[in-house]
Amino acid sequence: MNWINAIVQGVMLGGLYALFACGLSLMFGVMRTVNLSHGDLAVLGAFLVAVLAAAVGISPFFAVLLVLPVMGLVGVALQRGILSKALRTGEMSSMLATFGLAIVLQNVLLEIFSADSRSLDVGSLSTSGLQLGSSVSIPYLGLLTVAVAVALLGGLQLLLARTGIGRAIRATAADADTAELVGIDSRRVYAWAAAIAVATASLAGAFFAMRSSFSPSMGPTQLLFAFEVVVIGGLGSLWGTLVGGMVLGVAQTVGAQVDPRFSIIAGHVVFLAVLAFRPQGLLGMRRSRT
Amino acid sequence: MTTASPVTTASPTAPATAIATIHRWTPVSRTASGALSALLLALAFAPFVFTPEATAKLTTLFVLVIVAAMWNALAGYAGLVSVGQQGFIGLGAYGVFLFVDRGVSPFLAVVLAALLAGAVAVPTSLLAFRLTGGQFAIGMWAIAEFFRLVVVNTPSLGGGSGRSLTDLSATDPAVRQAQVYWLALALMSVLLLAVFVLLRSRLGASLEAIRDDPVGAASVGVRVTSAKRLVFVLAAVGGAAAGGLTLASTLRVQPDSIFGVHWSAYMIFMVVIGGLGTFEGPIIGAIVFFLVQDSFGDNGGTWYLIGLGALAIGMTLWMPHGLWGTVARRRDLELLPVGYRVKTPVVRP
Amino acid sequence: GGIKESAAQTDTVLRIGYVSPSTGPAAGFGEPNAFLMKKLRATFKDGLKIGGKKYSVEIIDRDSQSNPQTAAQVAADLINSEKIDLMLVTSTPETVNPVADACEAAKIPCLSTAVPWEAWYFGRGATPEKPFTYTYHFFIGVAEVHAAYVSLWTKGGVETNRRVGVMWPNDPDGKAIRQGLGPELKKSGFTIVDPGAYEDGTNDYSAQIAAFKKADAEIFNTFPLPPDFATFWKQARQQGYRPRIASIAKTGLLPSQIEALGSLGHGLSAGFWWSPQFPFTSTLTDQTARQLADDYEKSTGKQWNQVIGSNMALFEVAVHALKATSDPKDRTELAAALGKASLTTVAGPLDFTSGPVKNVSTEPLVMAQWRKATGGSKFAVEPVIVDNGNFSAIPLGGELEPLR
Amino acid sequence: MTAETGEAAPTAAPAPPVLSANGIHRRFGSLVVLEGIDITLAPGEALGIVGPNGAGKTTLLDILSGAQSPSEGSVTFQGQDVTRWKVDRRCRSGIGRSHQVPRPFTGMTAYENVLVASVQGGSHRRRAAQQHALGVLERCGMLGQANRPAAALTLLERKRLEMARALATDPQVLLLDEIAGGLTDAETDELIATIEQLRADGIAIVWIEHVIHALLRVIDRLVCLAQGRVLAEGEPDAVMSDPRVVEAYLGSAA
Amino acid sequence: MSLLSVENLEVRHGLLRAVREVSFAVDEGEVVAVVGANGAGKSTLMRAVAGAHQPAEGRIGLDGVDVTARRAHDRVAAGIALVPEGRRLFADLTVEENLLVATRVRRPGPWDLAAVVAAFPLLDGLLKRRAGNLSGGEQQAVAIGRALMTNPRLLMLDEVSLGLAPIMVDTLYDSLGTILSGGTTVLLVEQDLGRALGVARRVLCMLEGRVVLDEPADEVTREQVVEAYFGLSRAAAATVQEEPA
Ligand SMILES: Nc1ncnc2c1ncn2[C@@H]1O[C@H](COP(=O)(O)OP(=O)(O)OP(=O)(O)O)[C@@H](O)[C@H]1O
Ligand SMILES: Nc1ncnc2c1ncn2[C@@H]1O[C@H](COP(=O)(O)OP(=O)(O)OP(=O)(O)O)[C@@H](O)[C@H]1O
Ligand SMILES: [Mg+2]
Ligand SMILES: [Mg+2]
Repeated sequence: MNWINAIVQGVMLGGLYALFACGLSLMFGVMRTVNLSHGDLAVLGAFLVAVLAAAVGISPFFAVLLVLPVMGLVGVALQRGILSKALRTGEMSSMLATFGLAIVLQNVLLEIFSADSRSLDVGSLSTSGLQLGSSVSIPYLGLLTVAVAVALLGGLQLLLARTGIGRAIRATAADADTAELVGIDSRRVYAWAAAIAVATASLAGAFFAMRSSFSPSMGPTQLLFAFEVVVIGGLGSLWGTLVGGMVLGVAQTVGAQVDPRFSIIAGHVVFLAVLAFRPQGLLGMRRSRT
Repeated sequence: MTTASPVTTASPTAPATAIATIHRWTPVSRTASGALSALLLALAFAPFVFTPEATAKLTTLFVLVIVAAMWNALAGYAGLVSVGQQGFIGLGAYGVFLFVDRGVSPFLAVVLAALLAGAVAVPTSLLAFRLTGGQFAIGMWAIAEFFRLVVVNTPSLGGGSGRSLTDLSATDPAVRQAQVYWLALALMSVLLLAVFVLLRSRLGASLEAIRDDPVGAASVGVRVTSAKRLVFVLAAVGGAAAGGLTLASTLRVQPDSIFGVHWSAYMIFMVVIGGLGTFEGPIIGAIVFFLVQDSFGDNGGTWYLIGLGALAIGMTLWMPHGLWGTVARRRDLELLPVGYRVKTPVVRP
Repeated sequence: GGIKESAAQTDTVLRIGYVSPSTGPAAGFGEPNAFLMKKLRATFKDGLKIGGKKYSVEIIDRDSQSNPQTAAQVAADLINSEKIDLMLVTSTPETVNPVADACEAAKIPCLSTAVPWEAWYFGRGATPEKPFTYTYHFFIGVAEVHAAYVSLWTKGGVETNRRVGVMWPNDPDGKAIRQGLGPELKKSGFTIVDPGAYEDGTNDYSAQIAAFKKADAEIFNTFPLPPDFATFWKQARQQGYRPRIASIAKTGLLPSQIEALGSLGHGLSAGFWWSPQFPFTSTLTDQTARQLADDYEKSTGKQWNQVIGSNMALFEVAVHALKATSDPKDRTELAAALGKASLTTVAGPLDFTSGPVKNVSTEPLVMAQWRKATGGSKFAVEPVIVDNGNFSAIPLGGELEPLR
Repeated sequence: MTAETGEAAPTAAPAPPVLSANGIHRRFGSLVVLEGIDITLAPGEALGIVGPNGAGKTTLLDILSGAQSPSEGSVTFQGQDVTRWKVDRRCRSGIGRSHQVPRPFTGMTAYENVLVASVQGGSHRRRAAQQHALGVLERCGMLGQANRPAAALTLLERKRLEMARALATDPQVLLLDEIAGGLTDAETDELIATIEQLRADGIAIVWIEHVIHALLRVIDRLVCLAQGRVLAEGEPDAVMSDPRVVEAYLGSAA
Repeated sequence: MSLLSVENLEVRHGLLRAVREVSFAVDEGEVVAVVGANGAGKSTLMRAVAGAHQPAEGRIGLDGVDVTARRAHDRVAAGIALVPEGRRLFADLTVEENLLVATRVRRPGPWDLAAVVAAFPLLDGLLKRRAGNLSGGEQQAVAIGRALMTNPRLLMLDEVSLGLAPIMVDTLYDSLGTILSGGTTVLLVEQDLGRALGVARRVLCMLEGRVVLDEPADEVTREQVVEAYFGLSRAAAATVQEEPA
């Protein structure tokens, strides 16, 4: 029975991980940009939500809706100001630049908000759930997270695979110059993708803040999980990212069920196992020619 | 294409010597490399001249140079960008205990631990090489985390609390400091030499080829995987040595920090500052980083870190080839040449 | 010539190095630093008279960034470049242990606090047979925690089944506690429900919660990092685990940490090694605990926290020892003086001669329960001392209230 | 196999083939790209391969060079079964190839590109290898570009570089994939001269080419692939005049 | 008035002046063949006109409107399309997606998926394939189709017949006829002089980045063009030495 609960909780946690990884998957998997500041952008989003909610005295959920567009603009700024330039000199530059940004963000937040960890109070929502029998209980917040994750990732997946905009994004990611030559405004496409990525990051940050708590130093810890999720799921497939999130989440909770100290290590082991047996990721496809 | 016509009928090698010659060493580079060797030699006497505090600082610098040079060999030449080298740094540090606990002298233990980490790198590569590009980079991070958690769950290594290297706290501080310094100097020199030799060897150019296009490289006969593995192992050994030295000078390791991803950050930072894919770059980058850290690193705090981050961003955006890379490009300069230049006699029509 | 020794200091300036985490995860502990530095520098402005000689005092404070490697680095720098005569270091093993190690190795006297002494002592590989010569430490230890818990859980007036669910992480504190406190609590007749050590930063605690529910542990105890506790506590509530008493350590220390939990924070009990109610006075500023706290709240606008007390005491002991020497710059003499120190600080009586082991003195500990702040206060929560079983000198503020 | 095998070209001497592909099949999932290809190459022989786009020529070359492994069938080199050998090993043992889509090492100069090949693929020691690389560069008319970063080369220069790199590994068998496309007549003449020179050095050649007039000036024997099968094989003119070849491949060029 | 006008154009790659002092004009519906040996600057010229490469000097006009400052995608919208040297397909997209992605600019015109497939029958079975897996010639066909999908007024083809089987080249030039009849203007790089002179109304011969010959196709002889090449190969000897190391 506890095992069932472990799996249920794992799925819930997986939803959150998937949400975290969503923006990363878009940038890393689709646009081939390694954004090491992803985690800290999420934290930034959480802080904005917290501040707004406190200042205006509205529920965090409304605050989130207001913050998303703002973070979208942050994403555009990030793309225009840093990534576009860095990308020209290759993956590594974008890694370093975003890493620099990560440090700056962390410490600016620390300067402003101190190191205290705080959380978004959504009242009973974060503490109530569906009791199934004695040991299985499904948290409402978890359900909500999973629902949002599925909707978001599913939506983006369809957008990428089916729509013209999606094609344009993938084309630009593959070869921006040539994309221009077939009439795509690569800058706008990149800006959009970055906006989506960063906005979803802050969304994840907000959910994380509701579920547990957040502090300026939290970013990197979650970043690695997010990356693992993307790789487990398979580069460039957002469905994969969703699956990857679930896999990692369940791995951690089930691992903890065996022995609490295995929780995180179990996650890494699963990740490494995927590397060993399916390097292209669960839903990723292998390329032969290029 | 007239240059071709006169020789198309001759045998390949003979006329080539006639029409062109290959240059690697230039007068500049000869003096430079001479000067460097001299400097290293001179540094050996530092403990007799400088105070322990100075040598302590230099030791830190050497460690930085080592990790930077290793990361550069890995990323800049073999194209293996990794954010997981801290994994080997950590193994190097903790490996020391494995030997010390068996009665080996701490200093020898540092060397052995480095080699041990190299051995671990071999199986690791089997797994890691299944990934490429950003995936490899992050994969290595996860692997490093895995190493960390293994250590954390090994009580004999002090678990999460870390461990102190008590064997050294007995010796007189000044003496110990000097010994650590010499070890650091020696290891740095050896490792730098190793990289230099590697890059000038027949493998050097092949590595760059692999970085640019593995498939193409294989199709001209390059043993791609084994070449990559060689560098990977070297980088592991180097990183581990740095870890061991860190332990020897701070006398205490704690998993979260010795396995901390900030190491990777520093490596990337130093290499990019100095100039990726150049032999000189990482050394310069390390010195810059060291100076920055030393000047306002002490009163540390948020602003120093913010400055560091901002600098990292600025460099990548406005000086992507790094300090050395930029200079070298301007003047086509190579102090320690690892490339080739062809000189053709000028024939004006 | 032979290897060069550090240039000895002959001048009349006493350099005191002070290392604490002002940034990074543990930065909360560093919050009072600015206030303390200002206060102390003012106190020392006319220097100290020692052995008939006048010394000016210079405090050089450094940030460990909550990172052991950085801590070790700044320590080396303070020792080598700043030529400090005495090292003071505080808050969390990550910061204190490496600094202490560096001092022991460099033969620099070092005094530290705000780390359970076992984590400091055994964590650094000392044994009663092989103690330290230059590093000294005062803080609570397992014994104090144990006594306080037993007293609160039995005499606190809340009936329980004496089953204690524990969440002790796999980190220095957690380890010290698991080895020390676990057996002790058993001896005192409590059943320990220990699902096992967990990694800091774990995001899901269903396994532990399930175990606690299964065993119906009415008492809960943990030594977590703040974010981890928030995750756990919310999940526990959501999955229907409600102990009658929840005593937390390491996280319940600072008001901000409790505020972060919102209403879920009310009713948690935690050990306090200092509070304005402590009936003691600072030997440096002659302020009572209450005055010190008010002073802090006035000048920073922030709510008082216990670190103020222990860090103030840190300097009190330092000055006491310095004054006890004939030549404060003689490292061996200063170290010895620390070992002999015995005085009553703002944090209470400290005595290094009668500590549980050499190099260590313990200090008083009482239990308080976090409550929603009452009308007057401009802060969200406030701790109310609900058990003084072991130090009746410290006045009670109220009765322990059960969580359900 | 097609009827043409009977009248194998006169140049296909009784000498044992240096390279041969036996019953090669290649599938990508459901897609069949090569369907039972048998090809032999006599020492010093020059074999041309033509065929419509997508016939499977490059795939066949990949299989001969080891870049791809066949779904069925085997490859023999100098009497040894090399089917399981990876591309680099085959290269070192004497099978050089050029890529239809050039793959220069963009971070290096043209010379360093060739040097890698001559050091790794070739049999020379250091100095010799360096000189050898120079000689090859020159042969391919790239000496002037020696110090240019490969990234800065034009498409044709890149193709020359491909060939130079293949040569630098001093192969016994040279596999070429579309190297004459887009050459001016003068440049074509140079290329032919170079290849004649190689033949004189006794190197056996497999050359895929759509620029037929160039191809016909060199080869002894011609194979025409279509839809993964050998459509026609034998004496070049005979193949060129084969109605099926005209219909499937040549069109008005016939 | 001429559709495309290039005035005193100079394009650099770093220090190297790949195109210098180039001026010419192309009228609506005209077919101009650009010839010149390897390295002459043909591709660079085309890329500059397409907006993929910013010129250092000079002016590019479309219908008299100065488009020099406009970005490539903008010029596509205005009706300039380039089939780049070396195909440059989006490897991970399917053939169909590669074609459809070019319809973002929504220029009205005869070319759509059906029309392109009709023009290149071999694409028929390949629409769902990953473009990166196609054969060289197949990719070439897709690249041309992709450019057509933008319904350009000025179509630039850089070494189009490269890697195409003779019979494919036939079909290509047939469909070129279709394109022309649709009033599209074509600028093409073609090394096969026979073909070039066959379709082109005018021939531009480039040499070391300069236009050294600009004549109506029916007025130049093969010999004159080859002569122009010779000019290059002599000069080449010199440039070889000038190469900055
Ligand atoms: N990795 C792959 N996955 C799927 N199909 C492939 C793959 N590689 C090749 N093909 C298909 O196999 C067929 C043959 O490809 P190949 O490159 O051998 O043709 P080719 O004869 O070289 O044509 P061209 O003359 O145009 O170069 C093509 O239809 C191509 O689409
Ligand atoms: N990216 C680049 N960087 C530096 N130089 C370049 C670059 N691309 C081309 N060049 C140089 O510019 C000159 C013109 O190149 P371009 O490709 O335009 O010639 P081309 O006429 O197209 O040659 P080809 O017929 O081989 O395609 C050549 O000398 C070439 O080496
Ligand atoms: Mg082909
Ligand atoms: Mg061109």
